[in-house]
Amino acid sequence: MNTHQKHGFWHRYFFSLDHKDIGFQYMLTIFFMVAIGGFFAYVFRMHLAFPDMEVPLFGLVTNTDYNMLITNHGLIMMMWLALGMLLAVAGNYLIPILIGTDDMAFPKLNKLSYWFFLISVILMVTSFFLPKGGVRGGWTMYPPLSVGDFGYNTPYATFSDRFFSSNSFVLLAIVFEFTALLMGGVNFFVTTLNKRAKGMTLMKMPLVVWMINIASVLFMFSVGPLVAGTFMLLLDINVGTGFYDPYRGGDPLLWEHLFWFFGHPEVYVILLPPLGILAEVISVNSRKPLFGYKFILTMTLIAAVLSMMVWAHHQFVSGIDPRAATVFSIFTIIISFPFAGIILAYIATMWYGKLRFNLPMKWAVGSVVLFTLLGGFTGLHLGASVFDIYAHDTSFVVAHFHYTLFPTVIFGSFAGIYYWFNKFSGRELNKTLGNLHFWLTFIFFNGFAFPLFLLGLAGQQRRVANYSQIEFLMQDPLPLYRQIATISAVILILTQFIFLFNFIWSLLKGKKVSTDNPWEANTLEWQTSSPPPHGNFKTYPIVYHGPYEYNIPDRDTDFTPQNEK
Amino acid sequence: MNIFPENASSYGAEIDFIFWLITIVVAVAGVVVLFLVLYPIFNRKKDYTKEQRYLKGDNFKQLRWIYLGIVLLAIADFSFLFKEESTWTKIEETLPNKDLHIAVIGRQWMWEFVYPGPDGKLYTDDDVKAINQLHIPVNATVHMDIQAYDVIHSVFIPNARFKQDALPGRSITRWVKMTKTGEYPLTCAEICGIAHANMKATITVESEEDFNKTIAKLYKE
Amino acid sequence: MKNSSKKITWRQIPQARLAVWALIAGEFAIFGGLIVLYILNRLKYESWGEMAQHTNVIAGTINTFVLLTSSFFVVKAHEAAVHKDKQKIKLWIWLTIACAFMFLGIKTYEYTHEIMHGFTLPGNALLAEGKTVEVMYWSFYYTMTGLHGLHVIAGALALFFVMRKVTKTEENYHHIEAAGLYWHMVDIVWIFLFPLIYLIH
Amino acid sequence: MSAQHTPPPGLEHEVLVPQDPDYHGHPNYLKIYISLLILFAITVFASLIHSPLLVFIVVFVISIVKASMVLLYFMHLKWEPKLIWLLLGLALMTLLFLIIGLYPDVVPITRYLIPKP
Ligand code: HEA
Ligand code: HEA
Ligand code: CUA
Ligand SMILES: [Cu+2]
Repeated sequence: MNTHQKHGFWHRYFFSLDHKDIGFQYMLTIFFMVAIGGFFAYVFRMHLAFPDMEVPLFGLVTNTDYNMLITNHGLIMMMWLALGMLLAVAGNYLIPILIGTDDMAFPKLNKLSYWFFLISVILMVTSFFLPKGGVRGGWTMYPPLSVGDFGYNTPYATFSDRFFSSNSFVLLAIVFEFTALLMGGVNFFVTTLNKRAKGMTLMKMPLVVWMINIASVLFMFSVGPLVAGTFMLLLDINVGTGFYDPYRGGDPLLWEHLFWFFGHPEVYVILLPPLGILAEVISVNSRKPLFGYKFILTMTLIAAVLSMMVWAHHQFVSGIDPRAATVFSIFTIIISFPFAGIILAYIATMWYGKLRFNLPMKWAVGSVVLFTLLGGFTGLHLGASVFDIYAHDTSFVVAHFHYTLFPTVIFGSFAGIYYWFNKFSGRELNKTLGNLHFWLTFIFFNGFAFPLFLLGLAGQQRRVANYSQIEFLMQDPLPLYRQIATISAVILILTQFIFLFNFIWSLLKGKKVSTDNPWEANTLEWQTSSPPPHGNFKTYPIVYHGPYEYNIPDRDTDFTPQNEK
Repeated sequence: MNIFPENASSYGAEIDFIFWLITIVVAVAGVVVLFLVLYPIFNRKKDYTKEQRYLKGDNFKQLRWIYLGIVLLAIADFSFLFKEESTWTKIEETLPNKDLHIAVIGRQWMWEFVYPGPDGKLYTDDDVKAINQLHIPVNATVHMDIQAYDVIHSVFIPNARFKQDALPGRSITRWVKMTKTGEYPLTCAEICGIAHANMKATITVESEEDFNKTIAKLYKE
Repeated sequence: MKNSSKKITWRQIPQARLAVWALIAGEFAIFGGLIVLYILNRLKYESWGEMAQHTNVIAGTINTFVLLTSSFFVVKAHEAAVHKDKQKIKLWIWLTIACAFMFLGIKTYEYTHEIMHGFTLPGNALLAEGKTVEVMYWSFYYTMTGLHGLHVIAGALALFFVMRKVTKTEENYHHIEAAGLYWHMVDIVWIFLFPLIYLIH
Repeated sequence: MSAQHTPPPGLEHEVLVPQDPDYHGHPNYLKIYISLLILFAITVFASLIHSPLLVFIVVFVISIVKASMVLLYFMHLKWEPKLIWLLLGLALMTLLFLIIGLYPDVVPITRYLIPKP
């Protein structure tokens, strides 16, 4: 059975071809990255609230440090945490087992994809230690600045100066990461289409499989032009071409377009997998079929297509044609309709249900509430181009995207981790610690992010190292808001150690699970042993039911495993 | 409520109005959503029959409430969209007749303001330059050619609800009309390097005569 | 057997081919993005036409011919794979790889000539002449053809390894088609690059 | 190798995936090849016209025809399931959006004013 346990550490964590091991490798790597990203957040948050203080564990934060910290925080969180956690970890771990097959279609490609990811992580981390320090131009890397010190003005910089700069390294890291995710995406796509268990029609697949696949395909198409653009930026930096240099026929606006052409679909690439996870969790814990499976799917597809037509809402005031901005504004507002449909369908699933308000469910409900009320709805504020004139590049935007990203990425991942922990470890997480973790995270996340709205409305720009020189931002009560945000953020980050402890401790010493199907769920992963053996199933399941058939009227139990007649 | 900085431009109030309009719309929607989520959570004990629970939402009849929600949201959205777009047209797509034409140029890390000299034309030899100090007459429509030398900057005047990125290689003309005299901050809102945080200027809005005096003084220097 | 237009459903499509199709769609987005950028800039700067006259149209024409022919060879290899004829598979694939080498050889010749004339990637010589905008034409030229050249190399390698595998050990004949698909993709990209870069003055 | 586990029973349907590559039609490849060459020749001669715009249009249209011939016959897209069409269609749609969105900001050059300081 457990063939992998015969192999040593290196085998399991480096050369394994098993999709579950690869998923786990991804997860550990990402935890490592998140620790860096979270630490950076701690440092610059402290600096913002207490500008003159030496930050414990870091020291005095200079302007350069600050720019470097936020840039890498943004990059790590978006590219390595969000994309990685949701496409790579969720996709790798969940897809084969949820569709009832033994492994990915191309296990070797899968391994290769993890290695590329690892290379990208190594490049990213080395970039901090290069002579000139990490990247500092904001995670969006708008060109004339990101071409940086090797810019169009210093043709005499040597090639090695240019190449061994953090700018080149980070761009290369991003290219590697995209390649890794593209390989993963192709793999998911083929696996889902070709390797489903007998009887598992497309409409009987759990929604999360759909969501991850839609996200992968969306990623694949939207990233194409940016890959080309990244090569061009690399050439600008290393060879001295002028693709983005206005004085040589180039145009910095071009990069903004390419970046956001990917960047906006990216946020939906990030959003869809957690929505899938929420669908699983909410349906199981409401003991009800997911309300409107096909409806949700249709809405998702509509949103995916629409998401390619709204990118310039990040550029309303960047000098694009104002008439085009009108069009983008309208599409931006329109894209909220499909999401309204999805969210309302999730909520409808909970109605008339026999709710189990357990840990995964708490994360799921928290995610829906926060994402909708403060994330999605403020998206509408920003989507209104006129208000965006004022709000663009203020803390209002920062608050908006933390309220969309945190509930989806972090809450969604935690919902997933708490839900599937029993499965992949064969042990249980401690519930008390889990509850503590949830409530502290919930409260202090709000404590951190909500003041940013108020600061943003008061006109506080983002990416500013030191507000103390800008008088109008030092009027009461703005410094107080900043301190509240900081203190909450620090507690929020510390709270994560509770989770970390719980996770490691339970993984090694936790209570062994007593049953393979603790949530009484229908989907296939719960119909095999925990943790699943290599190859996932002893005999291949044959699927008879949809994934969400709870409370079928003439049955004794309130759940019906997919592979049960 | 003054969660915004004091408004001092002719169109600032309209932008604030849009904000409140959207906020009210989404607050109403938010209360509805919150109720919808919390009700089943606090009503967990109630026992429904299996038939009641086995709701798959695969036909229009069951989905009708959701469609209704989307339609309501659509109506609300479009109601503010029209207002919003007409304001946008007014602010960004049209240029009212100008009283003064200046250039605002961002460079690492200061703002350069160029006024037309005595000949009243910009981009001639007698232009007047000022660093980090912008003077404009009150109640005058000012056209600004926004430009940058090195990297992207962004002109942000919170009190005027004015923001425009300054791109190297491009000149983008926007207008503003200040309605109150006083001194207002102007900051840079796009990261532009080490001293991005310090890249700020002051706008002094003054009466016509004061303004002319200032320019004359600057020209002499 | 010829022209039997038997359609297959997506459940039947072999994994390798499905993966290559997905890959091709992804590559289309990358190259397509680059080509879109080129076209837009081309529309903006009329003076690029003048630069296009400095390309070696004859070499480009020969190269197009070479690639088209190689596409034909690959498809013949696929036909041989259908008949499980290992000898013929080898023959056609080797011919294709020979074409790849020829293409790369001619490309190298072109590159050296252009670089000798001062049309380099950063284009310092042109910059010195004050032709600031024209430099970008050459930047695009090298980026697009260079990226394409890398794909030619990758495609040739893929064909080589697949051929070895199919003829020596595993008899997964349909892998020939999958690799061939990738090669056709490289050809299609060139079909667009050639006129856009060389022909429009 | 850890990948070596025999597929348990129940996976028979997997055998549906044909090992035999001959499950779609085969056009006459030589014919296609020759017509491609002819189109190619037309392209080269068309480029001698002295009107860049006309050349652009003619050449581009021919390129599309050529590309779709390669796609349809050499790559057997004609016999592929709709799914593949969808995939390629989506890629083209992306590019369409990109070109429409970028056009107003890239092509008109009237907003360029200032020379390098
Ligand atoms: C997961 C990430 C995520 C998600 C899902 C979203 C979702 C949305 N975002 Fe956000 N956004 C970001 C991440 C995300 N965003 C990031 C990272 C940035 C900044 C990047 C940077 O500059 O660094 C950003 C920036 C950003 C901007 C640019 C701001 C600026 O820089 O000036 C805009 C502008 O339009 C915007 C709009 C929207 C909109 C309209 C949505 C919509 O999709 C939201 C739709 C959802 C809803 C509207 C809620 C559901 C609705 C209901 C439940 C209805 C209920 C109905 C009834 C009761 C009737 N976002
Ligand atoms: C997924 C994305 C994500 C997440 C989760 C976060 C999380 C946090 N962010 Fe981040 N942030 C961004 C994406 C994200 N951010 C982006 C894209 C930017 C823009 C950058 C730019 O302007 O260029 C930004 C910018 C940004 C700013 C604005 C800086 C500025 O403009 O001046 C601030 C300021 O307060 C901030 C703070 C925080 C804080 C305190 C957290 C905290 O919530 C962090 C706490 C969370 C964790 C620590 C991780 C969760 C824990 C686990 C998954 C368990 C494992 C943990 C360990 C092993 C430690 N962020
Ligand atoms: Cu200039 Cu920031
Ligand atoms: Cu967006």
